[in-house]
Amino acid sequence: MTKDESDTNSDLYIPEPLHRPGDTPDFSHIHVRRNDNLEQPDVLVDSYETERHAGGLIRVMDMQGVASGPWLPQVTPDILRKGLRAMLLTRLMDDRMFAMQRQGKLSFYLKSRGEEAVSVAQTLAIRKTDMVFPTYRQQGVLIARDYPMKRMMCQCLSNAGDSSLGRQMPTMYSSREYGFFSISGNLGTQFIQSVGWAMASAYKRRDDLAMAYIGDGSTAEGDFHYALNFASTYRAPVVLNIVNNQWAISSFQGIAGGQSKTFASRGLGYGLASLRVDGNDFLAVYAVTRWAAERARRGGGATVIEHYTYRAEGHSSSDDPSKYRPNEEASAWPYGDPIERLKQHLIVIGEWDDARHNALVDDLSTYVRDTYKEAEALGSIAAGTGIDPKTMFEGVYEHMTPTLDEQARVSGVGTWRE
Amino acid sequence: MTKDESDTNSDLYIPEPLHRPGDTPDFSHIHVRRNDNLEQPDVLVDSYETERHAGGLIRVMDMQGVASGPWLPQVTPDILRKGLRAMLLTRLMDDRMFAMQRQGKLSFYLKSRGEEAVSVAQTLAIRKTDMVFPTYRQQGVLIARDYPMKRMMCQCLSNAGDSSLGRQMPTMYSSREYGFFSISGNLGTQFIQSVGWAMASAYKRRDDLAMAYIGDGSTAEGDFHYALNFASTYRAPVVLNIVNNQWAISSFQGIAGGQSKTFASRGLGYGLASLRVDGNDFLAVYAVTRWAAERARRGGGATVIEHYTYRAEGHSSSDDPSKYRPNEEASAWPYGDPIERLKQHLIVIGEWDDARHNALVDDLSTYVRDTYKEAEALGSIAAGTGIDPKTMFEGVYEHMTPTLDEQARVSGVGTWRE
Amino acid sequence: MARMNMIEAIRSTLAYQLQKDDDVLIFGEDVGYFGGVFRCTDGLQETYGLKRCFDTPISEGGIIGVAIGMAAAGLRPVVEIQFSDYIYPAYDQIASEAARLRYRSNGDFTAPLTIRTPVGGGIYGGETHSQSPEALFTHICGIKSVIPSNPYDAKGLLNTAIETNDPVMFFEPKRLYNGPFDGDPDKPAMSWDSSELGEVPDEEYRIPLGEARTIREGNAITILAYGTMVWVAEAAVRSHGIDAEIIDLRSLIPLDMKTISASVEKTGRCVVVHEATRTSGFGAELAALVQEHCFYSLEAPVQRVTGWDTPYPHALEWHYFPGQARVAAALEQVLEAA
Amino acid sequence: MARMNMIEAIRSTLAYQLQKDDDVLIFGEDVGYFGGVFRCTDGLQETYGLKRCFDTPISEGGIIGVAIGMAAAGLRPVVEIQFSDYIYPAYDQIASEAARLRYRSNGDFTAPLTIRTPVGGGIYGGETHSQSPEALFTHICGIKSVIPSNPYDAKGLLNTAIETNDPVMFFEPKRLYNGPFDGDPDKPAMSWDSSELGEVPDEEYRIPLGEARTIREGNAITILAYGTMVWVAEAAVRSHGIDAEIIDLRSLIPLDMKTISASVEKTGRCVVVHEATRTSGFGAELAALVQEHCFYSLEAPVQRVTGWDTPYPHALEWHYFPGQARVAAALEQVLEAA
Ligand SMILES: Cc1ncc(C[n+]2csc(CCOP(=O)(O)OP(=O)(O)O)c2C)c(N)n1
Ligand SMILES: Cc1ncc(C[n+]2csc(CCOP(=O)(O)OP(=O)(O)O)c2C)c(N)n1
Ligand SMILES: [Mg+2]
Ligand SMILES: [Mg+2]
Repeated sequence: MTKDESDTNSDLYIPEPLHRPGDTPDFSHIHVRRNDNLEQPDVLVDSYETERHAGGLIRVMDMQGVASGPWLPQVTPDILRKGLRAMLLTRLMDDRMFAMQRQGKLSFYLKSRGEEAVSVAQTLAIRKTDMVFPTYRQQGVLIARDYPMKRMMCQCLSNAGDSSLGRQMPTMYSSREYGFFSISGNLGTQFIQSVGWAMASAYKRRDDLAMAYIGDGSTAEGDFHYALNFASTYRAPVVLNIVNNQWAISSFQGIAGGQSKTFASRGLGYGLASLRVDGNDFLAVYAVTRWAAERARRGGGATVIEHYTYRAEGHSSSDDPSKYRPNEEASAWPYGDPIERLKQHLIVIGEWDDARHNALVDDLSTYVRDTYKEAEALGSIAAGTGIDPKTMFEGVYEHMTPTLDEQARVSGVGTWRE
Repeated sequence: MTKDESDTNSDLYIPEPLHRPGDTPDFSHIHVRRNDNLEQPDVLVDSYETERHAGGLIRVMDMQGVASGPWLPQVTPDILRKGLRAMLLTRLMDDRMFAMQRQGKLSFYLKSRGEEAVSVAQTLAIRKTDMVFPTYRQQGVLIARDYPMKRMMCQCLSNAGDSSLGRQMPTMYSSREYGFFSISGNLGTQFIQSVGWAMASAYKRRDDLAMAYIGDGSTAEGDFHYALNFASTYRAPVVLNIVNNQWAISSFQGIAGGQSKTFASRGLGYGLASLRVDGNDFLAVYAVTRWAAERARRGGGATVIEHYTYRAEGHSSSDDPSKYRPNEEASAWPYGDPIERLKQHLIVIGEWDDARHNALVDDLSTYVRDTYKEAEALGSIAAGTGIDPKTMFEGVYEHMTPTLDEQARVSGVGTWRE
Repeated sequence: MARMNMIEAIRSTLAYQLQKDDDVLIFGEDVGYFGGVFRCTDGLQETYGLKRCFDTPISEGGIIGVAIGMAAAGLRPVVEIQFSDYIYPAYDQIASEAARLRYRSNGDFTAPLTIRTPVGGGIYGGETHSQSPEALFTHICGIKSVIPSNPYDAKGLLNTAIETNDPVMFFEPKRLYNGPFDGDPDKPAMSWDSSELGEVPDEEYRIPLGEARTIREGNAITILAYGTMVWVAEAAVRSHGIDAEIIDLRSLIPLDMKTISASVEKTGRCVVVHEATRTSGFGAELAALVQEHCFYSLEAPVQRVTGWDTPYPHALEWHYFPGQARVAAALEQVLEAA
Repeated sequence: MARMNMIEAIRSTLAYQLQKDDDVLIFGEDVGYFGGVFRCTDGLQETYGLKRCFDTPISEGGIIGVAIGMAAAGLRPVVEIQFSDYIYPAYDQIASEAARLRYRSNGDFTAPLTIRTPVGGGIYGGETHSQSPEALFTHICGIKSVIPSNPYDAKGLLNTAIETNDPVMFFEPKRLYNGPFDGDPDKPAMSWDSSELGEVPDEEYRIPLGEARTIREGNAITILAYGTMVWVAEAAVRSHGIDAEIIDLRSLIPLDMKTISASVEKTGRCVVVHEATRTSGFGAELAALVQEHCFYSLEAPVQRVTGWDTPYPHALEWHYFPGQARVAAALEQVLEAA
């Protein structure tokens, strides 16, 4: 049945990214506009009226830091400064921990450079009682919620200060107290779980919502579909965030996104309000999050938000991005850096200046360095974790089982029997 | 954190169908129009231009059998009569087999009443070399392709004439020769497999496409998402059909569909051309299928088609629909019956009449009855299948394994060793 | 004291749990208005309301994912997977998530959910309505696996499962729903009225997970079985007049190794019976454990009587099903071995 | 004859298959331009073109689903699941579809596909980069399971796997990619240059599935192992001067029961070693089979040395990993038993 080439249009198509190593990054097809003339609709609007918001790009700040437009949020300079501080702290901690990983103190590390606005602005726009279902790139949530940094570092060091007893890889935090769901190494799984949490919240007639994250690449998992579908069916109070940072390890977003226009537009087919936002624009992320949270709390159900951003560094400490994309791609990204842009905005509105900024960076650097020292004093994979091997057998079930007790005995760590 | 009821909008929402037993079915909210003014776009149109087609309803025939509009297909009366015959044969076989199930000759049966136009019109609109990935409700495909009915019946009887050796439940046909992929009892799985088949076809530069089916309820499985996503990414030559027959056993389509407008609109978010068609309108189904098939063959990639129809009987021989929906709902369905409508159309265009129709029905009834007798003569679950127990151990792998050989020996059916 | 079939025992237990605890929610495919394809939730929506017992999309992964989120939030979901053959799309959520949430978060989050699902063949369901996938769950630490063989145990075990703070797989042998089944498909169906174990007290009781039930005492040989096979073994033993001790495991994880060891040490012989495919079935673990624990008491190798290593066939299902004849043959072989 | 590490052996085999057969396609997450997170497909896209080796969405179910469709259409897909810990979303497609397509259609459709996936711990990967899920596949009839322990076997087995007309799980012990590993994480890493089994002939050869390799002959005890544990067992035996026969199974399904039985009948003692969680692991099947086949030769119970019934922990991974000391202790215990 195979025909001559001339006879058929049939051929297997494999999409490819714009740039590969050796290419000069060129994003000139992206027209950076102040905003796409996207009005801010009523929070209870029919989902189908968000179609233009799903296809366009909601922005508040221009590249000079001037904020305007229908999505300009009501937010005090104090909150913006808190956001700036949390973003800086996230980046400084990332840098420190990555360096420590290179020195062998940690087995692994994973940065969020370039994406700090997503986690930080969103956290400041919701309540502390809202439960976040993060991926491994939302460390900014914990920092914005003032989670003790030392505990984060101890988790990464897998040492005696790790409240999860070194059971998980570095960066896989968990804190019910801080509304931060235990991170799973399996991509996507938490997206549908967040819907269950939200349904429970609604069932209990609480006002708390769930805030879920997924990467552009991970939207291809079944859990993404389950989440959008169940959220739609049961009108769950959840915000479903897609962080489109253009890359999934070495795969560009077109591998998961295919021929679709935007990831946000996926939400429309499920009858969910869907917004696409400049993820490097702190104010815009803040604004859309407020909108989605209010919609959810007022019974309007779930919103899908695509954060259009760029993963400015390698996937993780195990990755070498120069193998699959030009090193210059990050700096060529037309939507700039979220920290620089918020700093610029604060300066433009007269609430910040370079001197204060530099002083803050110095302060935070010292804080990160000192905190790291304190954390490392409690042990590390390299120097010995100080974690009691007996704990390995605990917590598989609520109560110790005879089988595990016997295995612990064989392993030499003792028994729980009296 | 639980608040007073007055204080919150939060509550768990559970969707419910329009009618339950005891209700009088009322579909007056459905406005049956001749057509939704949906033009027939060029087959290579950008998928986003099918938005209105995904939200509307493509129709060709009105309820009096008069055909018109931009989707009016070029199709000879001979083909229409062939379609009418295949639909009738499908229905008559269904009725016969269901009755035989009730008599205990078959362990199970599953009818397609009300949905015959979907499988039959689509089959006539594609080529024999196109591979169909059916659900259990596309028996019309085999019939429209002139698969020997006796073989179908033998499959259902699990007897010596069953080419799959009684391994599968009744109605789970398989025929590579007739381009009919082995049906899986696991819902949804074949949807993504069809994309793989289509990719293989494209890779081999064949012109054959894949034709996949899924029920409205089953769209909630991950495989649905995988299929749309991979089809989009690799522009696979596949037609992805959603048969929205309003019910999934006892669950109405709103359980899988949630707040979304249409199932077809799901396709848009993936960048796939998406059409919604009156599934009881033979001509319309034929027309959209031609369009999608041509699009696929010309390199335009996949199309999602929602067939808007109604499951006119119970889910299967194991079901009792009067437990969850009014018995009168089927006859109240505003889009009528596909066989009646095509018959009417043929009469309107002067190519058919009642006498010929009745003669045909008589003929086909006799044929079905006689064929069934022939088939039953080869055995049945009730009377003994005549299937050699030794075959149970064969075909798990290409070659017999020592383990299975040993198990066969223990079971008493013998061994393959010399 | 009421005579109940297993469906009624399960349904009344679910009703009790709904009644007792607002945090118990029941959901799954067709479980709401319709009451489930096996009727186990019949009437619960009507009595307890739309929000307590409702239908879900056909999305096993979604069902379990949502249940995990709810459970972590403090609810106690009891979900139904319509046939265990359809649980695989949810396998990741069960094995990677529900089973490990407590461990990986050091108890910060837990997943107290119960997954009810019918198992086993004998209803001409073919390869996709007959499977017994328990071994795929016993290999996953962090989850418990329970399988009752009668209405009395079903109630006691289900109450415990729902109240347990760990995720529990609750396998329901569908061939036992309406009556005990001795493996002979040609005999008229029995009802639970005929069995003592069909007597289900009205008051609520719990059976701890990890305690086997000795169905029948004996000295010549120990039979380890669960679910439908308990009744097949019982009939084989009865009709062949074998002095066998039959242990109904009831709970596979945790496993009552004490009762098993004591019996095998007494009898010196052991046969394991299950319906699932043989290779890497739970029978393998049982055989391994028995020879580890009781090697010096064993007078013959532990034998397994199981489904074959083929998909569950439709027409030949009684050739696949490990019936009385096969059980008896194995017993005799092991009894004769020296 | 080239010295190769296991990555190179795999890559060169894939290259050969691409070269030889137009119907072979390779795909998976990050396998295209980048060449795979473990570099097993490095350079293949460049050499054989975009269509022969390409990236997929992060959708393990989609990857296998597509592969089944392609295989049924006549191609011979070789897919990579980045870590075996991530194979669960594809479990339904593997267990319900790939494994049963031939059977249910009576050979009308088949699914000749190969699923490559790294297994095992020892790289501080924590619970989601360390698992050994082979037992979840050995329980599924219709699919074969293969696991090489060295570059030579990797090539021979992978050639056979790809050319086999049944679906094959090809498990790659990631700890062995770059060199043999004896279980001691404190020793400097070894390279395959140091091992005879790192010698990989240039010509193409096939190793039949179902033939074990006796790594070391001995008379006192039989060790059944596969993957990384072959090397750990070997080191334990060497350092403790034990006269053990070590059998590297290489293929779990089909299993070389002949070689196993012959050895255990000779030695009278048997220890089974694997890295996976103990309960219902493949060791259970091995122990069950050995006592079934060799009961009267056995002088002591078959013992299992395995990962514990906990998730694979990050910080304590060397407490989880069944190292030399544990293997040696079990060997001594079994040798002393009478
Ligand atoms: C189920 C599953 N499959 C594969 C992986 C391996 N993996 C880890 S991160 C990653 C890329 C994720 O990309 P994306 O979702 O875009 O998130 P990002 O890293 O960009 O934040 C992959 C493939 C995994 N962790 N889980
Ligand atoms: C994975 C899986 N889950 C559940 C079932 C049980 N089941 C069989 S048919 C059916 C309803 C399917 O409804 P729909 O997809 O709308 O198809 P229809 O029957 O209406 O044609 C269900 C739930 C199954 N076969 N497979
Ligand atoms: Mg990404
Ligand atoms: Mg339906």
